[in-house]
Amino acid sequence: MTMYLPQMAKIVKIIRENPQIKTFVLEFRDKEYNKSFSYEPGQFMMVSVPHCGEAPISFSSSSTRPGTIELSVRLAGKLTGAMHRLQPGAMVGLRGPYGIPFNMKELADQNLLFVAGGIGLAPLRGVINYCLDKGGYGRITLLYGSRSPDDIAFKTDIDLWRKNGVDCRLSVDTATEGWDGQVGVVTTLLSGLEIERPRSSLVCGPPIMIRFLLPELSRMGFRDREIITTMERHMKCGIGVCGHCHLDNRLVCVDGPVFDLAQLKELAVEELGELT
Amino acid sequence: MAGLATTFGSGAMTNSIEEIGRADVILVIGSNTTEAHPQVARRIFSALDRGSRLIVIDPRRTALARRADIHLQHRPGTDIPLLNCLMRLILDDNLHDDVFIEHRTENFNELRDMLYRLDPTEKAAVANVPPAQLKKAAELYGRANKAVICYCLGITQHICGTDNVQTIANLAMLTGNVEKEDTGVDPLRGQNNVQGACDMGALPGVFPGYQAVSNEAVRAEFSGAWGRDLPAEPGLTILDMTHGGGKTVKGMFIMGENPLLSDPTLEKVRNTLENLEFLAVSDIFPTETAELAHVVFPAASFAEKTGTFTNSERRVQMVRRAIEPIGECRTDSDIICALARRLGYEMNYESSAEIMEEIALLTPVYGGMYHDRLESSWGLQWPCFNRSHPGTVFLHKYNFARGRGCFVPAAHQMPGEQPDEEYPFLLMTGRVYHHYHTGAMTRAGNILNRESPEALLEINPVDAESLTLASGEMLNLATRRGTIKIRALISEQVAPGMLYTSFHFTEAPINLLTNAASDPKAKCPEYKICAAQLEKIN
Amino acid sequence: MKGLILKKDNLVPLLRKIRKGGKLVAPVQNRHGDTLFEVIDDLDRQQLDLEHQAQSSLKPFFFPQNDPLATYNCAEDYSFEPVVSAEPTVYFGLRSCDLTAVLYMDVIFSQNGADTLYFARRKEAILISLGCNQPFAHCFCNNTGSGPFLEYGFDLQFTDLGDSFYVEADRARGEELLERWSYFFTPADEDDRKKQYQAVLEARSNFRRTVHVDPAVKRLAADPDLQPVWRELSDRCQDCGGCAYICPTCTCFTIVDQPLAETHGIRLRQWDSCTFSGFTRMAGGHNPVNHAEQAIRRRFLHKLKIDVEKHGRPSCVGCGRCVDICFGGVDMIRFIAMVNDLKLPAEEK
Amino acid sequence: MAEILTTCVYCGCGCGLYLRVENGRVTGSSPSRNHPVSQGNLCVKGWHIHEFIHSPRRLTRPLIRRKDKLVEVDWDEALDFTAESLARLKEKSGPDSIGLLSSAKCSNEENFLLQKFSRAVLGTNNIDHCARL
Repeated sequence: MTMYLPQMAKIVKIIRENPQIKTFVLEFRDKEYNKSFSYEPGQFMMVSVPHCGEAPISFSSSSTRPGTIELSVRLAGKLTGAMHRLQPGAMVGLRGPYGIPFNMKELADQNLLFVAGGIGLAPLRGVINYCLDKGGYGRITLLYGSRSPDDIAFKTDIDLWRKNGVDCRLSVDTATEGWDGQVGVVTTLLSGLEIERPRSSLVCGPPIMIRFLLPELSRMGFRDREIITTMERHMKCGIGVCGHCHLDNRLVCVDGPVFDLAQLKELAVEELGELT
Repeated sequence: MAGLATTFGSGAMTNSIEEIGRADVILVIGSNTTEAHPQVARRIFSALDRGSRLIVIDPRRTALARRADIHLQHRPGTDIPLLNCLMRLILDDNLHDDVFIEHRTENFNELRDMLYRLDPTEKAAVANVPPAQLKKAAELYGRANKAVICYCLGITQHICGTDNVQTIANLAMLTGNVEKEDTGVDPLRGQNNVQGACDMGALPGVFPGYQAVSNEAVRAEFSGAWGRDLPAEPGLTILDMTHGGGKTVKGMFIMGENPLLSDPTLEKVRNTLENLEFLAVSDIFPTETAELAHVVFPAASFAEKTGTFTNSERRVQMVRRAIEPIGECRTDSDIICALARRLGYEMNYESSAEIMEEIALLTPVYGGMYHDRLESSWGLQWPCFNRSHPGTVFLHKYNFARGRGCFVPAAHQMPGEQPDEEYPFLLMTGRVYHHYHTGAMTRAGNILNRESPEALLEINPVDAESLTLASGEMLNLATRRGTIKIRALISEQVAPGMLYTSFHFTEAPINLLTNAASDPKAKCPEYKICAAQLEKIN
Repeated sequence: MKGLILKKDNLVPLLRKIRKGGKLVAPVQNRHGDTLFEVIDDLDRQQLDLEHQAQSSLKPFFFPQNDPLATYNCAEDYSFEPVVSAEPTVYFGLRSCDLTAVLYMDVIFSQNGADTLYFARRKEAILISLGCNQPFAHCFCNNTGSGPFLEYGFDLQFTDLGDSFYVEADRARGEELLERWSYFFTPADEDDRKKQYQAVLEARSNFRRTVHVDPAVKRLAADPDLQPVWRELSDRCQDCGGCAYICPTCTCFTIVDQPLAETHGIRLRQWDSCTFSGFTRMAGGHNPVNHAEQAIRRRFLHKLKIDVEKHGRPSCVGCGRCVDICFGGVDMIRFIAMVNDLKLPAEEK
Repeated sequence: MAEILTTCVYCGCGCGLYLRVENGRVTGSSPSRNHPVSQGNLCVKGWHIHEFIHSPRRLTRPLIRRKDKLVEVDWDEALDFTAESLARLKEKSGPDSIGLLSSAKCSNEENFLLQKFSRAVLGTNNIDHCARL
């Protein structure tokens, strides 16, 4: 059991990012464990909520800011619903970190293009903060698509990133009154964009967005190894045994969730269509 | 069941499940066999692998229909004209079994006359079935050496359910496909012990073994055994009681049923149950019905008691106690006996085996059923008249239970309700694979509930397009009786104009909508057809 | 290693001895005629059945259908208490395929850290296998390298020589057992060894089915996209999950919380099947593996392709149980025949 | 651990299946290989039949309605109250003022007893079940 035994963690603070997303700031109950706990951008935790089992949630925080961890959760099913009802002070169970992280060493000195849709910004938020805190990365550009202006999450972060020189460009699928920014899917933000080599793009969002974005990036001249994304699957164990998160002959929990396009092209991934 | 009893003399599956796999031609009508009776479907699949042919008659393109040699996708409620047309084609092609008809049946002339004078409206009713397909089906069934017909609630839950069944029996007798092994007519039972509950006389008009309460000699026998005078008038049926508004009956004792989800026109049921002076419920879960009770007894589940079930093929077999009743649960037998004793009637049994001894004594077809025999075998199929009787694999061997099989011709009847301008869709109800009846048990299971977490309304892509509807969107589904919210599933399983959903989900209680119009003989409500309208929820 | 001989008369007395201090599990034919692995409480009343294949493998003993991982409390505080239960158990009479399956599970459950629950039971287990002189109706272990007799992996392997068993040990626990109860055994002589070799040879010629596993594995390695095969098999599949549940090497599971009351419950590990649509459905309803065809593809490729890549051998052990049980004939033997019947794209030209 | 052979309750097929019992809990189910119906396999419902048995939603104590709420009582109270209520109705409005529903999910023995209870003890033929539903 030990490998499946969660560590208990207290919700220190809850930040409402948009109507569907809350960020939970968490602290492990075991002080020593909390101190020694470390993780890398792109990894995830298995989260337990009373009576609801477990679900995988990516870190939206960066390990460069120790003491607490942050998990941003979108309201989707039973567990996330129960989690959204929790108040500060409540306990959740956490085990991890799991998964292959973004290779931050390899990304050093590169110009980085982040493309996110909806909750997809959560894991990338951790990466951006990591880059800013550590330094040693090139120009950072963020393209972020939301359904509507009300759905734009992580607004405070975006303001801070802008102050720190991140080129943040936002689009919404449907505009409401007062929105004078870009309207349309996030791919529309790509037009006219120039990112110089060495460069990589980090993409995170719903399958449909990824499906349309990857060929666009290829068309812009990004090489397969320069297009990095994360895959989502139903998960139960997080350690490559239960079988749920299969992606052709890989398991997202141990072989991913981070994959580059070169890897994905070798796999049959139904939701991405034909990758050529 | 009333249907088969009239024509054959006994209202049960004539075959064993195993025989279905040995037939050359299998005709399935009104049964979603892969989902509702997987073990029967398994026999059909293996028969197909051995070269048998399959005819499916169903308004829906079910998984089984997709595997069939011929699928006749008729309109719901037109089973009789369809089968009549089939029989006419068989007669025309001279594929009927003269010898069998002459020696084993009676009243053939009446059927023949009707078929020769087949009303044009009957033909029109099945106009959407391609004539070539119909002809092919008639030839396939008519020429079969050994043919079986399987049907289920798609046949009986109609206003003309009894006539539907008799028409099926006519078809089987016309071609001599009864009385022999691997041929027959098989009503597949919906619930695990429907057969047994009927056999045991949990019906208003009969004692155990289908012995009429109105028969004086029978009554005298039971009266002698039980030491009380017994009522001679047949009692009220389930809908007489649950739709009676608290006037037909004033108090009820409900054991292991949930009419407040399973019965048609639920508003009437609720009204009745709320108006009862007294309602006692015995169940394993707090059901919708139990919520309204004055007393609720916690009953033991099948894993906590010993007794027998009778399956669809009339096999009486043991259910064995695996664990002690949980909490303070007691078996329904214990509860009934305790109540009887309090009402001044000595009801004491040391075991369920002792109850079965009394059943054997009073029920001729169960005359040889004793727990010790059932323990040392895979059960026994009734009729089993005495201790040395081996049971009966298939019914009517060389001889119908009633002597000669009786042809009872039937004509097309309009369903109780038809689509119109206001309610343009025809709504059918049935089961899904992962759930059972009102879902109280299956929905308590993790995997089953995960696999089928909610009710889905199947709608044809054509209709979905005209409503600009996508799979997964929520709908208001309404009939003249009520409205429920339900999620859409776009599916080619249903024809344009048709809708299909299941009745397992308390969140989408479909029986708020269904029509209580029922068959006058069997009193079976017309669950399969009602007129409905749809509205997208934005 | 040199073999030993155990007279058949001495089998029950030996089992009685080695059962002490723990449990004995062996195939028993019950009064209904079914053969199951059961815990032997009464060696005199429970009838060992060494004639028939047990209807299930040993999987449920090491990896039960419902396995409590922990109890949890969420009254005021939220906490988990691990559950571990295992006692010394001797498993007697398992066949080579089932033993191979246990060895395969050892590999699966040691990925990324040894599975505590599985290995708690596994470490307490002694496996005494019985080679198959006469393979059963749908057996093809000779084609999957998992029988009818094994060279290694067992604690003890028995070979039926008529009135006695030829007994070999492969692992230290087997050796210890032989030493501890040495007075039941006599050393095998040259004649016994010949007879044992003869039994192995004869068994190999006794298979009733020939299943060309290797060509199918090669075919799948070259081209795993066999649309007609997936389509036909998914049409036949009736979604019972039985193939995965009965398969001795299928180890997919789900983890769920089973509340016992508002304040506490059990966290369970349950068998799951990759053929179920809910297996891959994510919260919110999106399902990346949308078609029955994809699920069937997954199942067979996992067995005959992915595991070959990962672990060097297919994870089918040729026990034939999936052949017996499938409602629609979606079994390994049919699959392999279908794969081998398909022409390679190159051959079609 | 014990394997108890019993009969599935999830449809009219009537498969023979084993319930696996460990420490008083049913932890699994598996098909009987030789049973004439199940022949070694179950449908998805049969494989998961054990799941509901220990559901926390099960009723475990008798309940009586008091002021619009069902409250837990002991068995004697529930049985006495039921017997008195039935007797009173019979007395006041006659036996046919009472109706009984038996169950296609209960055993033959229980169905037999309930119709006997209805006919011999209460004196009414108002007994039916949901065969048609």
